[in-house]
Amino acid sequence: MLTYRECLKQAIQEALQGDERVFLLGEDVGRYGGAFAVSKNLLQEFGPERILDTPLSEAGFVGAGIGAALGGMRPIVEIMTVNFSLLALDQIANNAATLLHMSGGQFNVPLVIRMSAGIGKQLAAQHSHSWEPLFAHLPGLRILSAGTHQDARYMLAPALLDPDPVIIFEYTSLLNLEKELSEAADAVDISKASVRREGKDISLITYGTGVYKALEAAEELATAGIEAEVLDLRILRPLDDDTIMASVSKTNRALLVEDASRSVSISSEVSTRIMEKCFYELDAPVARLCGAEVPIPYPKHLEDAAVPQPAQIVSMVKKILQHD
Amino acid sequence: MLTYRECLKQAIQEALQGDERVFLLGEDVGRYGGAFAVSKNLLQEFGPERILDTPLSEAGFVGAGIGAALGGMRPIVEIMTVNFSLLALDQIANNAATLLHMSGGQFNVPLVIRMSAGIGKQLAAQHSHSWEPLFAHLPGLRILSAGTHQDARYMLAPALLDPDPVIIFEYTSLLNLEKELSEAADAVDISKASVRREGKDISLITYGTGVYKALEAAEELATAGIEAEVLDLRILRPLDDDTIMASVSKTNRALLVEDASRSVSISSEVSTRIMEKCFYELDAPVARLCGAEVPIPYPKHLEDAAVPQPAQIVSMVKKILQHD
Amino acid sequence: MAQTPKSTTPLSPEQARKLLHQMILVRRFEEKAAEMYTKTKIRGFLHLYIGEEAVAVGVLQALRAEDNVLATYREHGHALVRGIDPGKIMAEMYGRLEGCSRGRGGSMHLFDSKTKFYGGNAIVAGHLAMAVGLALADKKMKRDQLTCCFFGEGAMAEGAFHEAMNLAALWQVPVLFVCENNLYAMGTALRYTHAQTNLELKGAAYGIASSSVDGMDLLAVMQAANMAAEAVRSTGQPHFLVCNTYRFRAHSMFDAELYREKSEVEEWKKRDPIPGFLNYLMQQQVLTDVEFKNIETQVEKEVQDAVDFAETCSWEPVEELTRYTYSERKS
Amino acid sequence: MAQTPKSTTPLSPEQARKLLHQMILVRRFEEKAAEMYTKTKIRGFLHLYIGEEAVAVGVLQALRAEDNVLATYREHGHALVRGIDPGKIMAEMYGRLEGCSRGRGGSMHLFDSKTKFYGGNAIVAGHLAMAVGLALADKKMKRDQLTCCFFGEGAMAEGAFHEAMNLAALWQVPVLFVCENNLYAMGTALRYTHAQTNLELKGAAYGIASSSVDGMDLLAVMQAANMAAEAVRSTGQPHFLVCNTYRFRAHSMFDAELYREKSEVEEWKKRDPIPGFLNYLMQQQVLTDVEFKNIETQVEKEVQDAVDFAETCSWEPVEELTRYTYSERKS
Ligand SMILES: Cc1ncc(C[n+]2csc(CCOP(=O)(O)OP(=O)(O)O)c2C)c(N)n1
Ligand SMILES: Cc1ncc(C[n+]2csc(CCOP(=O)(O)OP(=O)(O)O)c2C)c(N)n1
Ligand SMILES: [Mg+2]
Ligand SMILES: [Mg+2]
Repeated sequence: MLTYRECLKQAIQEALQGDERVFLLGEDVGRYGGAFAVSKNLLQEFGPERILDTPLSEAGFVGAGIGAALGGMRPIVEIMTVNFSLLALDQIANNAATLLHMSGGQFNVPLVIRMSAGIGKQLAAQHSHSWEPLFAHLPGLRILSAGTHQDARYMLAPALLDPDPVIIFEYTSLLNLEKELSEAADAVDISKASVRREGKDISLITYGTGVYKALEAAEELATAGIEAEVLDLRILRPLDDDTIMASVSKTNRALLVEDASRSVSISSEVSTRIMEKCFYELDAPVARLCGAEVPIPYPKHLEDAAVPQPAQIVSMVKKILQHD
Repeated sequence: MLTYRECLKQAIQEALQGDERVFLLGEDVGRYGGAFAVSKNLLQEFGPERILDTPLSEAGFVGAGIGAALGGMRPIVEIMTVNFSLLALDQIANNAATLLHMSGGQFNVPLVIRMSAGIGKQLAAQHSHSWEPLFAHLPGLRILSAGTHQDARYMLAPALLDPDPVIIFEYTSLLNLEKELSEAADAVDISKASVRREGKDISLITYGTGVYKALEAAEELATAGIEAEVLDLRILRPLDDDTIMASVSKTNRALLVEDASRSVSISSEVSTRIMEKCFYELDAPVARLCGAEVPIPYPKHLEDAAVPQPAQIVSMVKKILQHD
Repeated sequence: MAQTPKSTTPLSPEQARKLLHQMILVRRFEEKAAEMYTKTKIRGFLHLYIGEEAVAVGVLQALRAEDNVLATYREHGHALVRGIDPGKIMAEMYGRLEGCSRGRGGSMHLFDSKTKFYGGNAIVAGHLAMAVGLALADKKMKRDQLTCCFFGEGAMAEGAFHEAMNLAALWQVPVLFVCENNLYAMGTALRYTHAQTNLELKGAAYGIASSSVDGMDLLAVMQAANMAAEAVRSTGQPHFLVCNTYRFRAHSMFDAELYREKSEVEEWKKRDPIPGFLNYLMQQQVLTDVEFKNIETQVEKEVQDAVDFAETCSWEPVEELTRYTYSERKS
Repeated sequence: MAQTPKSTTPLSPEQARKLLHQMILVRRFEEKAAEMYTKTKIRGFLHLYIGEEAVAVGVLQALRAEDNVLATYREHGHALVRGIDPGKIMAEMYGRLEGCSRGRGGSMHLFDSKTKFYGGNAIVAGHLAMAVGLALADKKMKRDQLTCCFFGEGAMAEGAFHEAMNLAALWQVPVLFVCENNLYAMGTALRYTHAQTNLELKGAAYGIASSSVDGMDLLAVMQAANMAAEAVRSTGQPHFLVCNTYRFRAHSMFDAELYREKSEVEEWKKRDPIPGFLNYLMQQQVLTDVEFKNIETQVEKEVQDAVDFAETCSWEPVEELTRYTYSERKS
């Protein structure tokens, strides 16, 4: 059994051991041990050249990461949490994402950015963002979401092999959760979505914190004789249409689940693509369960009410199935 | 006949004349006369107290605009172009959009941000962004898009009356375009989308630079006996579902058109809502014509190829209609 | 420029009691908050100000009711000293409807329009530009008041600091920028945050008058703050005040404090601003032992009352989750 | 620290000719570009460097082939002096496939991996942090080379400048920061951009060694740049060099120049760096009139050749629009 935190840490350790061009930089990754203790003791293990504490300068150290990548290094930039990522978004969108195309193919940016995201720790409006949709809109980026321990452990390696900028979303609310890891699939594919549970009645399409919630709901539904397929998108950009359409073509129904607020979300893109590619196979309109369109409040009961819960998934699925 | 530029200018003039709490601040709005000459001579007319040139500090002067709004002023902050807006996005998302809710209703932010957006002047990758989808994802904001001269002229006044932050997208490529203005509808409604052209066969749902393109395509289609309805979303957040669904319920078909790149766009949200609310009235899957998923290149032929053109709208509509 | 600072004129007994009361109230209130956190009555992040009290008390006494105040997520002390009801603050940390932010903000987002307390801001340096804007509005509206903005030394590495300082100086607006230099930004020591560790020097890059003071000495902070505030009021220009202090507790409740020696903390505790001030008052004989005891018992009661109040407060109904995402239009 | 700067040792005739050639090439090339813009061969933004040539020529001569260079959207001169083929630059401005950025960048985005020219960056101050990162990579890989980053005085108001300077100083990386202070950011004069108009002072806020020089005097720039570059190489630390210069032309082709007096421009034109340098060479008799004429005709030919080349170049096929949005995987 490993915690999600431990998975993240092992992935970073492995990366640092395997390639001396790799180094980790970000706020408090070293002496503090990482805001969430993910990089605890890595400074002691690898030294200050490999584990670089930065000042509070998100735009600055992300930009420096881009430069270091151009210079031949393989930086892992940690933005402590997604909540601070907007300060670096210009660097990501106007530099990291555009340099290769704009330079006519001359300058690629092999940069990996990790950030902790999501709701669940009662951190209130400025510290509970789920901004995957913002990043997934930007051409030139590859956006990964580690919704499982497996991906927390094995997504970093292929991300570092990618010649272009990759952003990995990790989830604060999963850090202490323990799971069994199946043995390392060699070279995890970061272009494919993954069916986490097979089912024939409906496709629950989700990512991030939605994955375990959907699996929990699927178990519950099974007791009611409903076989829900759980599809973890994993790669939010570019989306893996084949896997999505294969699942929907099989189940003919889909419920999209995500914590991010509803409008202009990952779910809206997925729903639209299903409409475009599987319209005639749908037995019911594709439905969404998304985050409420509101700054996230501090109290637990309001926080819980702001994002989809397994019970809602269950009742929503039942409603959809009664539909016909 | 008025140019789009002149419409924007008159709106600002009117606002400055009507309420002394209103002032315009941004880069080069004064002495330079506005990067696109929109505020030319306003400094001479209203003086440096009302027309405030700022340094290159997008986060700083947007944050200052938020503060001034909290302090009882009615600032119009001009971000020269949307391309620089990411530098201020943290201020917009974490302060402007959240303060009212986070403070339990105590502090509202009556701020208006204007920015010039879009493609069309061969300004290349870092200066041709259509980022409406990024802003439209954020709760707490009202996002307007001035796709017509009418709205360029009359949207600002109601935006300034709004007690909450409003962002107005203006379009560089329309600045020199001349149109006849119908007399001022008193108090323009900034909660409703608008049908710019009635039609029964299909709904062309668009905004911004898509509006005149869709109208042009509709004329062309009319010659082929196809009556396309052109719906200008106008308000990208919160979307006006009623007007959208009314149109689609009537035409039973929809093509969504926008310059912004395809994934996680305004069109994906609209398509999804149509799926959710009008699924059983659709005679064909909702289709999209969006911007290519690429940093915008400099050459005209590639720039044109990167966004929908009227001819594509026409042929796409014909394809959809043959569909049944 | 600056009038003779108040604090050089000996403290009146009333003044002395008031200040000591504030210092002790902040300390005890936060100790109680920490206790309530371990009892899971309070959740999320909790950033304690313990050890830094002289800064908030010393600076805020230089302000007037009409002035604006902006602080960070480490703002319980500022909120209390500014006069927000302790019960409403505790209720806020409990996440209750009767809290000063309706329970929605919690510890990091205390807001109060009556005392013009603009947060409780949790994006480091995100509130500095807002402070400049508030001061700009005051200037435009010819309101004779200043805006006081607190932030840590770590915040000064953010571009937001640079832009706000330059704008304030260019626009000549009355902002009192107060850096609470507690030597650490989470686990990052000053020397790893700034190449130039003489923070006061940074004001010069913007042509902003600057000063620094021992933030563990209440009287010194009062004097420096009074002079700075007076300068801002008389010139209408910004001032940059650096208060050198120290955080006795962990950064937040999630901090294992791997980045500093216990001994360093112990050294600093010898300079605890509360006993320091207390001894001074005793020596000056402006305070008697009895009066001190009274203050202690009075504070104890206030803190207990705050907790008792919070315990009785209600939860915001779930139906109101999205209320105030936008203003309510009166129709 | 710094060795005797090259330029105090009198210029050799070869050196003199080379420098003059560069100065004139940049001038004539841009005059031609402006002409081609009016002929609509070039579109989008076009930012001319005319008047500022001594800065690029003087600074870049202090660099080595292995050094990294980053510039702004006003970078034709830097690209030419750095050695990118004029034909490829003109072709880029024409938007042709054979351009140095495949025609995709145009005037604002000249890139060239061979000369380690990292743009052509059009987000003001957006490239400073990248420069720090490039230098960090060099340091980590123990490559003995520096990174030279050009930007305007307007860029210094951005938070990005503040963060990049602090990081460079903290990490002790070899970056030569070159501010091209031409007194205006579009239409915003220096005094409206910075409260502290003595730009050199800003280096102190980061503990970065700074110097400033008359950017209209090529020899002075060379000397200052050589000393600065030498300092960066010998110490491995950043240096901040302010070159005071002036833009003779409009900010871009869309600028009506309402913000400055024609007379001010005329005054500055009296200090045109090209005649200034030419006269010096004549006085020193390191250059003959004939040689000067030769350079002029040679440059004229180079510029014409560049245009002729651009005219013959092809358009990127539309099918390749999205090529290189992501790297091409060799399979
Ligand atoms: C923009 C941003 N980056 C990172 C964080 C995470 N964080 C919260 S407090 C803090 C340290 C701030 O240090 P300082 O400004 O010195 O204030 P102190 O906590 O010492 O009072 C950090 C890194 C944040 N809240 N905002
Ligand atoms: C972040 C950002 N804001 C605004 C602009 C628009 N803009 C382009 S150049 C410029 C002025 C820059 O002045 P300076 O840095 O002095 O360089 P100069 O043009 O004088 O060489 C502005 C405001 C931009 N490109 N990027
Ligand atoms: Mg600190
Ligand atoms: Mg300039």
